[in-house]
Amino acid sequence: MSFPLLTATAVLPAIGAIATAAVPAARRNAAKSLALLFSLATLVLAIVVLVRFDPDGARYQLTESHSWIADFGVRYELGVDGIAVALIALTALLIPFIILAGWHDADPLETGSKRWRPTQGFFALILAVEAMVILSFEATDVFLFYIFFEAMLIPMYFLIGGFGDRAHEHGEETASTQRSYAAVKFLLYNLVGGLIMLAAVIGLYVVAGNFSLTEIAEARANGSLDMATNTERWLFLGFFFAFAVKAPLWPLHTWLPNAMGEATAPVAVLITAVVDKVGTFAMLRFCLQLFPEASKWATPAILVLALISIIYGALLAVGQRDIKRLVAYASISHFGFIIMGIFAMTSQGQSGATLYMVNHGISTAALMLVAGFLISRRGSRLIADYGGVQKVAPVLAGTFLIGGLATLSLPGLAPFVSEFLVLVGTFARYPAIGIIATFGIVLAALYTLVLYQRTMTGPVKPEVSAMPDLRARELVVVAPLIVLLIFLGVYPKPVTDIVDPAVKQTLSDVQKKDPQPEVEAAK
Amino acid sequence: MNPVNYLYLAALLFTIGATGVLIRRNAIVVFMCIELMLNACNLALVAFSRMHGNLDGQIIAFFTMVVAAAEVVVGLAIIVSLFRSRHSASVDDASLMKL
Amino acid sequence: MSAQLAAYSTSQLAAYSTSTGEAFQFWVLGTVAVIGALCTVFMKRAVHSALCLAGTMIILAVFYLANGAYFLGIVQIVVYTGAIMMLFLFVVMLVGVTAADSLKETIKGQRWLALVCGLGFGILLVAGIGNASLTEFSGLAEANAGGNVEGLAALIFTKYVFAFEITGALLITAAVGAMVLTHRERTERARTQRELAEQRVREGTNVPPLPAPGVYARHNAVDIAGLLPDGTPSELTVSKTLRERGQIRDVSTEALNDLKALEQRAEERLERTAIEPPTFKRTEEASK
Amino acid sequence: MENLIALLIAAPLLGAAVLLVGGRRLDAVGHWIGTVLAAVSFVLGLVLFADLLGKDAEDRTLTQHLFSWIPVEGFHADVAFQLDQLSMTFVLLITGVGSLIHLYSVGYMEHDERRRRFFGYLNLFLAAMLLLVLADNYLLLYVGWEGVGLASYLLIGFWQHKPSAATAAKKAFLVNRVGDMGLSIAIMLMFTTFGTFAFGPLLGTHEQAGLAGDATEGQLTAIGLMLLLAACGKSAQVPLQSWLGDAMEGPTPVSALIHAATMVTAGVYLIVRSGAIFDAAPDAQLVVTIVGAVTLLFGAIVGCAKDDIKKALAGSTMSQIGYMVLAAGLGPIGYAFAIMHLVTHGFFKAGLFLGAGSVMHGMNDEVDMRKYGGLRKYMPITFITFGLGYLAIIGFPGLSGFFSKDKIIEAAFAKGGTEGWILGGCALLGAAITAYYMTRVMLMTFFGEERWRNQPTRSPEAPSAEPAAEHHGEAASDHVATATGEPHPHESPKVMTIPMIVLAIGSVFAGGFFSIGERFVHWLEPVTGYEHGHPPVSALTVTLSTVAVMVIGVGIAYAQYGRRPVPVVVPRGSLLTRAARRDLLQDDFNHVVLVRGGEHLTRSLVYVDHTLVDGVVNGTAASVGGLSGRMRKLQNGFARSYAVSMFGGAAVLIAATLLMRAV
Repeated sequence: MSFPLLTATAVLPAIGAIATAAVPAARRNAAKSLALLFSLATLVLAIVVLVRFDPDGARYQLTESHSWIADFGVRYELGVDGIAVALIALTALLIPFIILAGWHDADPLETGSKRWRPTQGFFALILAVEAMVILSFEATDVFLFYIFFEAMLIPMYFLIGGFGDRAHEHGEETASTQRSYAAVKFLLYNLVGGLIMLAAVIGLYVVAGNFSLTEIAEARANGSLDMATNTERWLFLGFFFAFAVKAPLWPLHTWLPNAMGEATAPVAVLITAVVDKVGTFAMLRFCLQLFPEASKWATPAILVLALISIIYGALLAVGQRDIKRLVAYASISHFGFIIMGIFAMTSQGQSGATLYMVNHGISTAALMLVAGFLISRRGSRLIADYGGVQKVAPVLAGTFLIGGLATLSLPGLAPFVSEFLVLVGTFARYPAIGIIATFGIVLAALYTLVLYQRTMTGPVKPEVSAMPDLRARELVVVAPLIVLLIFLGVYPKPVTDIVDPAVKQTLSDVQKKDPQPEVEAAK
Repeated sequence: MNPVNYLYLAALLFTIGATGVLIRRNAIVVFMCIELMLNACNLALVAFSRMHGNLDGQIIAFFTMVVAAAEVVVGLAIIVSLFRSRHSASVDDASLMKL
Repeated sequence: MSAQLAAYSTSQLAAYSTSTGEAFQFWVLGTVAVIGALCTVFMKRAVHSALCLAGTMIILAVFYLANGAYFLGIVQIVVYTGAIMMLFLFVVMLVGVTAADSLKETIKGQRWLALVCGLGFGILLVAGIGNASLTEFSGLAEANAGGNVEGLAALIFTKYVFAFEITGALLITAAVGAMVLTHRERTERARTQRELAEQRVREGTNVPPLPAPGVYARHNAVDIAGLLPDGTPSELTVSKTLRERGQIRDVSTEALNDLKALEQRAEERLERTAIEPPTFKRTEEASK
Repeated sequence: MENLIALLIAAPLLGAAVLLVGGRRLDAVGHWIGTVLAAVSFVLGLVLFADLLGKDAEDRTLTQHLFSWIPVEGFHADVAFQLDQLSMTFVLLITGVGSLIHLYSVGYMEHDERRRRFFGYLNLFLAAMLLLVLADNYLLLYVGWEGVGLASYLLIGFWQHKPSAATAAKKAFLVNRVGDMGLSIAIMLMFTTFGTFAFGPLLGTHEQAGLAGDATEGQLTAIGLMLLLAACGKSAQVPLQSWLGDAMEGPTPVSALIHAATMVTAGVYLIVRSGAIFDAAPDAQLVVTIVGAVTLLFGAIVGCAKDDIKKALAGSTMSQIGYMVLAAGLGPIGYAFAIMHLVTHGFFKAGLFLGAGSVMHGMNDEVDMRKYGGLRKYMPITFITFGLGYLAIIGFPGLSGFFSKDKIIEAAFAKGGTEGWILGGCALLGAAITAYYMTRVMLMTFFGEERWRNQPTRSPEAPSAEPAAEHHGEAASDHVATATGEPHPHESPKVMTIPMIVLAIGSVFAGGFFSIGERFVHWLEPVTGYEHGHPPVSALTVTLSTVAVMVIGVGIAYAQYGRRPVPVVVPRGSLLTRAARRDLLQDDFNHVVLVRGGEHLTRSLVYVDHTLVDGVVNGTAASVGGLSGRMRKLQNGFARSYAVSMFGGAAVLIAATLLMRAV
């Protein structure tokens, strides 16, 4: 029994959460450093996982398996394939930046405000989310996965509802009411999805007799377990619904703008860059592996929904007046791309989708965190309240621009690679959808540049004339992300090498082959 | 006579006790009714032990008594402190569960 | 006693159906037990309930003995009836009698619901026992062969030893808990007489000291309310406990009638035409 | 030797990185760093050029494979470069003109506090442009393609405090994005059709033909049209030309380098590079020629009506690129001349822009030609260089433009059939109009009476407050105050005039040098292929008629602007004039259809999202809330009533068990 690396990776932040929460209120700065320390340690462990993982080895590696609820065949089974490894690395990488960016977000408000802000609670919750997300990436037991998939809602709920932007244009009262509305909305949407999934999980147990992903997928593959077509479809829908809410896919997306708009920027990043990834990841791992036939059956509908998400999200982003909501709708558009790539059922599409999850995490983090810095300076989320920032805070503007360019997936930055792969992958099988989706890149340019023009350029608004440029801490947060964006844009090979074999296996589960180029075929 | 009657008697007593719990407002009386229910159970257990011809039933009954004793001690203590704070032993007064 | 009981029952207990003696005992005592239970529920005063319950318990003790649970029977009498019920009585004394004793229902529909549920529950239980196949009674003959207490002991200290230990821990905890609960830390300084007086003045209710009992009544017993000038008794003059127990003796009417008689005699002596004085009735106010 | 190719790109890239990350401490030397690095890559270009000349024509192709960029199952893109004659030509043009304009900018941007940043952007542009022309596959080309788009976005919007500049920059990027869409779709088509998008296997080398031949004509036509769409975006061809005029908001050196000499010609490069595809798809080629013809007339007409000197030149750029696209659409008979015209145009148009910049420099940044006049004696060098550029562009016999343009017209006729006649006719007409508007510019600027006397240039409401930052680095508003008052025209400093002189020399002799013995054609032949076109009429006739229409155009212009004085206030003008002033209403169309429509669409969608999509869910939530509100009445808080329900529950449980046992 070797050292349980995966468990350690997930448990470490959990311990960190408890330790941080235990710090007395007087020493809140100590709590911050402690949380940061733990997140960094987790990052180290994640890197160890990354190193120990052998792309050409077995499908699931570093596996752990212990009996848990023997009566129902629920096991504590962990294991990672390339996709999971990549996402774990992303999560572990982002959390320290999120903590660092939110360094002052949970400080007690200045006197006169009624709200109580438990500083160490903020960081403890973030670490708790990290632990659960990592576990749900690692779990290869459906029931185990379900538990963490649901459990991560609780800390998220408190993060959204409990901590808003320091100052708010409408004053503290309305802010808190809107916040709680957003938090409840987030919770309800995801809980409903989760309940439906629970039904499907139970159904799966009834059909398959156990919860082990590997065993069931095995049985599905070699035909020893065959489901009735309708059963399989219903179960698939049950799973997919939950993931589509989390992802989020049109028309189940409306919780995201509220949540991201009301939460502080770091929490918003946590939502869209880390937590939502679980949804798309689960589509790839559970929907496709457990229900290959049903997945193929549902593909056209899902592709259309994804397409709608892409265009719709982009159009709404253009129409927004609130910086954070704009980013939220942009994310909806990007998730459309990811889902499209997954269900295009081509290796380019799925590799692209996985790569997209990583890149989108980084790029959104960069953009959103800088936006957060901007908002914290002016105390307003309305685009109209800014203008000419570029002149007073050039570095801030520059980083903001780079984040924006990454969002519109400029070649040379990481998101371009993934987006193009997704488009090519989709186009290869569904040309019409691929072409329509390409309009998304024009719209992306539109909302990004409009945002940049309205906030950063033009004559300097008096309110922003005294705005300070990025501070050291903030630069420490942004610079590495930007470096990473550029590096992965120029040299994505490290990621693709890890991801590719896993994707190949997933495709073989679905028994799909890439369409061959016509001319080659002719020769 | 069939010893099963003991069980019927136990059931009857238990029901009476339960009803009492529901009807009475005086916490002490409610408590007594609970004791009554416990005793009914004990009777049933004893009858069972006779039925199966081993002493396990009696053991359980014995434990029940011990637990009942402990429960009474704590419960009465609670009642007393309740009475101190609200000058009444009515269970309805402690209606803080109301939304 | 337990010896001959043992002799008596070891012969009988193995049997499928019991001796007529036990049957007789069952029917008589069983009835009494049920009545006692009912009284426990429906008696107005907590004290009476407690006594009825004690009775029921003793009867149950007898039943235990009859079922061959000698040890339990004794324990029932000693521990339950002896210790626990006494504890109850103490608390009743401590708490005193309160308005909670009245059987008047305050929650709408509660009583009916309770009765329906109770009846349904009882019927279901009985039905359950009825259709369970409980014909075969093996009896405790061999189980009690080595003596009931020894048998129990053997079980308790071997098979159930952990449970036994835990219950021991439980008892200690309970004792400590009871002490913690009932022990009252005086949080604020007791208020001096001056402060009390000032509070009375501030609130403006009975600024002077409460009236003494027995005033205008030619009585000086504490349980007799003093009369107000119009002859009605004033509850204020009697101590709170008596008031709550409703143990106020009301003497207003006979007091006034005495006065009337006195005046009549005076009239006769002075040969005056008798003016009909109004006869006093007990006012509702006085009745309670 | 191959390894130098990467350095070619690396030098300016390094410059960009250093200058943009370096921060204020580099302000003092930043511009020199930028210029030197540009020069370095020019020198490297020369070295490689010499190396190529050393080889014999067939294997004048260097390739360098750096690393595998996107290795995914069934999809491989490498970072690899290919330097052949075509690329080489561009490399020299880009780095050469680029270095000159760097030098010019040193003087031009002297007083701008953000000069370091400006040079950083310029270097970034050079790097991206070199990547574009050196890439050995379409995906890498795409990177350069968008890279130059980014650079032009940054440079057009360099004076971001001006809303007009920011808007123009955004517009340019968006319109280009539409083109990029075409390019990406084209790449996808190539991938699905051929399974690769690398030049070598796709377009073939002189050893073995590429896959392109094996595809059906339909597939190739589709690819070709998508490529054309991309070219239209980048090269400002109809219908995606609207951004070029506004792009003049940028500093003049930018207009000279990016929006005249190099970037806007990328479209031509793309088409010529993809020749193998177009040759096999005649329909696509036809469309290309049509686009070219339409644009060359469109641009020319717009150029006639503009009073803003830079916008007039922008119109002319459009039209000249129209010529190139037209030539590129003609296939092997035109490719070489397209590139040749591209090079010569690079010289003289850059020279003209620099001249314009120098004029504005001397005229308090006035751009309205109606407020110029008689400047020749105040700024002689500018006058001479500008004049030479003028002669070159109108195709004065013996100068660069003459050779290249004449060849294109010839080739257009040579296409044969009615198409040939139509295209040739358009090309001729374009030549005439070119002569007309360029003469107009020349006369209005350097001849006639001095209209700038005793009147403030720059009326405060003048839209483009461009060089505010240029000289003071402050907001436009306070600049206007200083700018009012009579200007004092003066010659620009050496650092600005020297590049102009060099370019003038180029624009005089380049054409002739290339054409002697068809040097240029033979140089390019291995890459683009060449066949001699035979016009229905003799080449001499074509040449003569070209000269004739040129003279006519000049004559009309002289009659209008040379003889009678030019009114300072803008005359109402004919309907066509007014339309041309507004870019032939193309912008208005965009605004009404796309902008307005888009706004309405988004606004309504936001409403829908909030009411419908969100409303449904909230509605259900509300109803649930109401129900629970009613249910909470059961919770009256009395322990006993809870106990009742619990008791009832127990009863139900018993009943259930009994029933279970019964059945």
